[in-house]
Amino acid sequence: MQPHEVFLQQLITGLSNGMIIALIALGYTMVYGIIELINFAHGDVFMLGAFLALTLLGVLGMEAWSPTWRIGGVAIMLVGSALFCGGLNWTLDRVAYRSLRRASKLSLLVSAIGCSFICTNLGLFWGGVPMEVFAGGVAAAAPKDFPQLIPQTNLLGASAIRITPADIAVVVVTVPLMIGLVFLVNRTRMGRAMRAVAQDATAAALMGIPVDRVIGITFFIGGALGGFASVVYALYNNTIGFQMGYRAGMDAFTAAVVGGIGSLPGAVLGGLTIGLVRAMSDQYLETQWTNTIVFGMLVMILIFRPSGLLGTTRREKV
Amino acid sequence: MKNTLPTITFILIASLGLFASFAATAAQQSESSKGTLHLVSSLPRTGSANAQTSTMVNGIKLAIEEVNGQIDGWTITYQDLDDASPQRGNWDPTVEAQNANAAAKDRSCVGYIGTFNSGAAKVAMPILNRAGLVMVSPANTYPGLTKPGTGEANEPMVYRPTGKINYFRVVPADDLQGTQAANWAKSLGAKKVFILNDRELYGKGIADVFQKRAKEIGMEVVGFEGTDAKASNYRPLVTKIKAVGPDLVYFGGTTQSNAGQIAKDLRAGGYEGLYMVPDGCFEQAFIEAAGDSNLNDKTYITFGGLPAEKLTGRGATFREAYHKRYGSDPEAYAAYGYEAARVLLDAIARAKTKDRAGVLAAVAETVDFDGVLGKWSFDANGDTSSKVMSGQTVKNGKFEFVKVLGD
Amino acid sequence: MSVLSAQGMTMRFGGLVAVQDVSLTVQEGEIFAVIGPNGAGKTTLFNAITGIYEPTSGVVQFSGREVRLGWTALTIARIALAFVLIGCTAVVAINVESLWTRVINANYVYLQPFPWGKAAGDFFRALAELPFSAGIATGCIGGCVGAATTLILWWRSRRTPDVIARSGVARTFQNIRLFNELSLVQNVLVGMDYRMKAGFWSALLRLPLFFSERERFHAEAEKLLEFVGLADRADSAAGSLPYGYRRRLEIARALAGKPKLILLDEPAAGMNPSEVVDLMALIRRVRDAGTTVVLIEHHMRLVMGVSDRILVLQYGKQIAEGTPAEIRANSACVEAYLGTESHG
Amino acid sequence: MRGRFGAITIILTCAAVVPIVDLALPESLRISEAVRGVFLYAILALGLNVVSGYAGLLNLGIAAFMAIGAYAFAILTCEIYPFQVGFWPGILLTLPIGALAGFVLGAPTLRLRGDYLAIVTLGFGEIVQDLLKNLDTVTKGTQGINPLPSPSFGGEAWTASDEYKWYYLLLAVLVIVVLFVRNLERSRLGRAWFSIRQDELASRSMGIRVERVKMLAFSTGAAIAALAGGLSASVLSSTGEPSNYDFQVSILALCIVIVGGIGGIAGVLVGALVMVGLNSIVLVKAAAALAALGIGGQGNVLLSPNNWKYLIFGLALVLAVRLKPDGLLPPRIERSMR
Repeated sequence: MQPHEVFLQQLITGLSNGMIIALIALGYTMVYGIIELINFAHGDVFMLGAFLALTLLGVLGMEAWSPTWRIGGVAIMLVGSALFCGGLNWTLDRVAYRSLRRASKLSLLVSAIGCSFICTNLGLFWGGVPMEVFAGGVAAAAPKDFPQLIPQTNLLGASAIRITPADIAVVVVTVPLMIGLVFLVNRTRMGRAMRAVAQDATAAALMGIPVDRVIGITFFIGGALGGFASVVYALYNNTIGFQMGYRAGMDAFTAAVVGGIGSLPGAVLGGLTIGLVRAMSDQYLETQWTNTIVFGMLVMILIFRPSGLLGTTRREKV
Repeated sequence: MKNTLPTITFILIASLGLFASFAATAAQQSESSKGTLHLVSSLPRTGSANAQTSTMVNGIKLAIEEVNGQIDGWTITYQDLDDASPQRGNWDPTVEAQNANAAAKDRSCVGYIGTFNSGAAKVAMPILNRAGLVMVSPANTYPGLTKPGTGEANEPMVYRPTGKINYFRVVPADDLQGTQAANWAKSLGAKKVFILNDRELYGKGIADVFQKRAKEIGMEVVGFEGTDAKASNYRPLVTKIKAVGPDLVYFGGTTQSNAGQIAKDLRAGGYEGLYMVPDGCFEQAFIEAAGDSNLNDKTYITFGGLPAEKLTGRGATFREAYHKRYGSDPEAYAAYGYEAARVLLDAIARAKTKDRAGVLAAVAETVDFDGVLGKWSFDANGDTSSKVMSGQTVKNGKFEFVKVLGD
Repeated sequence: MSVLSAQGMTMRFGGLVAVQDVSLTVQEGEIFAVIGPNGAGKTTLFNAITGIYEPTSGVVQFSGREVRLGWTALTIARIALAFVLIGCTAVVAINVESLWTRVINANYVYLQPFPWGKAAGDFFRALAELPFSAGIATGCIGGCVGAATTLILWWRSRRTPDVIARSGVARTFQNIRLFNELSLVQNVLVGMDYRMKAGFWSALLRLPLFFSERERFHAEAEKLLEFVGLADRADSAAGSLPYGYRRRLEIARALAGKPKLILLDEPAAGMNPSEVVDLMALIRRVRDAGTTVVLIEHHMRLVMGVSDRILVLQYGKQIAEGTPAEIRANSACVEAYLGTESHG
Repeated sequence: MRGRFGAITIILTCAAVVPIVDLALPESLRISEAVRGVFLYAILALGLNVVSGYAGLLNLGIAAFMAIGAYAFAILTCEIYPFQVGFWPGILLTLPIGALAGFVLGAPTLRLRGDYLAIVTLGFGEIVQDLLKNLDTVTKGTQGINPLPSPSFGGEAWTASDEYKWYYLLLAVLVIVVLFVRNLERSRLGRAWFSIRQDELASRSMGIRVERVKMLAFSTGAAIAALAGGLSASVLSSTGEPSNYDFQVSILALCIVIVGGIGGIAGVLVGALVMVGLNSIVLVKAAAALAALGIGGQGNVLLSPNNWKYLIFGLALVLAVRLKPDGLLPPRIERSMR
């Protein structure tokens, strides 16, 4: 490979990875925007979404389907995981967070951490389901192979640069979702209600907005994004495991912060930035220093822009 | 203040009470004519290593069941201790020290099977050494635990405060496996190798040995990188690997540190060369995690000992018994666990006095042991004399024995 | 002499101009009031004066001096120090493995005494032999990053509320901001904090200074609470105070730093008539004790009753300034403000 | 004013008699060794309490400072390095080293708004592990550094088996830390911490130099965490590996502080007892007891008690904050401050 080909390839890889991170980050940033909670369970909800997708795949026997049918299968998984993760996230809010609205933010955080542990454990149990896709459930904790429904062959033929259908799938799923989300938040009644609750929940309640419902719906949408992301992630990486939520969640949260937490375009920009920085650092420095580089970048960005790249400085009402 | 005191008192009493009830049940022991000899294992049972340790414990239990829990009229009891804690999800030095101390204090305990992680062994070894309790590890491969001059300047004396050897292992150390792996890589025709390691004690150690040997025998090492076991994929790294064009990628690591994902990404990224991994990946879970199509024909796995289906005699019996008992073929770790337990049981049977000192002496005298890993003895350092290493490949989603590695 | 002088104050938030070209001068010993309808920009003006906002343009001077950390030799020394320290740290950090090998591993033989002198020599030799990229270049880049960071952090803290408060300007807030979980005395003591000398070590080790100071300031705080009429509740939590008392506690907290100038933001809001009368007396007492008072207020009886001079704002612009009598006679003001107020 | 000190005294006195009671019990019922872990976590959580409880700065990377303390202690004292300063100087040096690390992280980032700081500390927690792994010439990578010295008062050096000596040493350190933290809490500085936690802008407007006060909290917390790290390494005579100081440790410390009652020393002590007790006493013994009874089969993931530990721990957290949102022993600051 020529140096410029290597660079281009890293660009493609970085963007694909960045898109997935961005999709998870959107879920974080939405929930954070509305109740200022770092939803630690988000990464684990995402993980459970991937397990559901694999279960659907196994139950419906999608591996045997023809390539065109497989696209339908992917759609089923996307919808299924999104509904499931959305519902799960909504349930977490209903059961574990709603009663703590008035308590300190830290209590809420601990509740989220608790939920994260519970979800992780559920993932472990799920991995033990005696199904063929889970390797018969013999080693519940082991990482699970996610079959390549979208092939990883090179669309550019024999070229040294590879663009695979999986890369394309990431873009095809992610970009419309992002656009749809921006539309939802900026153009619809529901979106207006969300923004109102985010700014001032008490005032919104006085204006007749059903605050708890709006928050619940935000959790649902955030979770659903995580669900979509989980399928995209699984199709791209082809491995899932019950502990994958932590790193994915951490990357995504860093992305949300880099972009400016609470800002939807910021989350996308942050995700792409992190994906690219990771790829470039892997290539031109050493892999073992990549995390350090990402962290250094985070600190530098926050020194120069304390509210993230696209975040707005919130003026305190005095 | 008024409602503080009851709260504290309640919490104190409740936690003590809970604890006491559990401890009381744990203390139940069965009676027998001559008495009880207790074995414990200390392995990480919570979290990511659970898959391997489960098969190990299966192996240990099988070994004890085979003697019906009785030797010379002594009852053999066994306890499966967890050296991981839920908040860590991995081995926890505090818990390992607790396990070791508990075993050391329990006078009926005559054997300690463990640890899984070499790091945990470093914590447990001095404690057990002072207690004179024999420790047999089914999995530690860090050379410095037993072999002078391979680790830090103070190793291994530092693990033997009494000067006596009480630590034995049934698996060959990294120095042997890494060297053999490099030799094999060369005989497979590799000229340029790219070496990865998971930056863990086991993976880094074996990758270092591989690198040293590879250079000695004239292969070109085009890259040496530490990976992040928690990463979601390694695509950027694969591009980097492809750019320098090696014929073989060696990964020092385990299934848990993402060997499967690396295999996948190598193929997805268009790398077409060979891929070699050590025995940390010699388990079906590796093939399942990687997807067989990514491994078939181009993946090589080294293993200290012979694989189950090549075993004859003792090993063949083990394979059948295991299959009958658990419904699946034993994996590498099951064999190690079984072997460790059997060494101890064998020593108990031979021991002149059925106590710690007797068992320790008997273990140290293990010679020409007819085990599932071959016929071997413990050398003066407590290492297995077995130098048999086997090479495997993957065909049609199954491991397939290729050859016995040797110099 | 003017205690406070703000000239040409403009405060813009995005497209919105909250305060436009407002100037005011407050003389020592005065009670100065700023009035205007809701949204006229009074609180914004206060915030700009006390450093919570950085005014878009305009100059604020207290006692003829602009309160803003300036370029002193110390600042420059700090930035230079950051450059050197972080630069050196960067060089050592980047090369830590090679330096360690060369200095420690090469010289230390297990359990033999360590040749410190030779190791130190090796350290400097190894540093000197570093290649340009790992040595000087890394040092310069690291140093520049460090210096830039220090500069930015310093720049942002040049005119923060604490800098202004420490120069003797105290304030209260429109939406009372007491420390609800602290007791009344503690609230006042927070206001005294910057006058205290006992630091970390005297607190940690309970040095004599800690005790003497604690005694002194506690006594003073209790006296202040007495001054505002809250002495009997000194040890209850501020959050448990009735509304009317909270304003007083805020005033006591503001006075605790012995300020030359105190800014009161709507001190009479939510008070009943008799409380307002008490408040007027309190404000006068504050002034008589030697503190200049600037207040924002809607309550006309209070404003007209205590103020020496009044500034009227409307839509962010100043429309009049003068004594209460002059303002009362100014038809524009009556129309803009007093007129509507009389209905409400 | 007296009240909370009463609570603290009761807890610490109870802790002091545990080994004596222990001696009267049969071997399998003794818990003093496990309680030692409670002490270490209590010290760590007291450090975190200064940062997150008093000053209200959410720190998700306190374990990183623990790691720094452990490795600093190890490098300064282990016989494979030339320094070998001995146990006491080594332990005392962890304090300034931890504080310095806190300063280095805090100086550029303490101005960040709450949750931005949280993610920076979370990242720092990961980075320190990476650094310790990557710089293996210095830190021995994942090998861990051993053996580490233990204190000796004239006689022979202690070993891990001298459990009662260790028990009282750790208890003594805990008492000293409690005293020092209490001294800080009830001082000008503690007042400033509480004030910025409640209303940063108001305290700033009262002339509190928020950055400096936050920095003191951050460094103090880091120093105490480093002390906990040094002590835990010394007890084990090994640093373990870098990932022994990962996010999970930080989270446990945070849960201790919040479940116990954020901002109060008594709360932290109770929190440590409950959380670590649940984790390393109740769950461990329960799993062992079930295994001894023959429960815990093969094949099915649900049957092994070990597989339930995360779930139980998580449920405990959710229930704890649900039932007691302000913690088990919420401090009443207006009384405790004096």
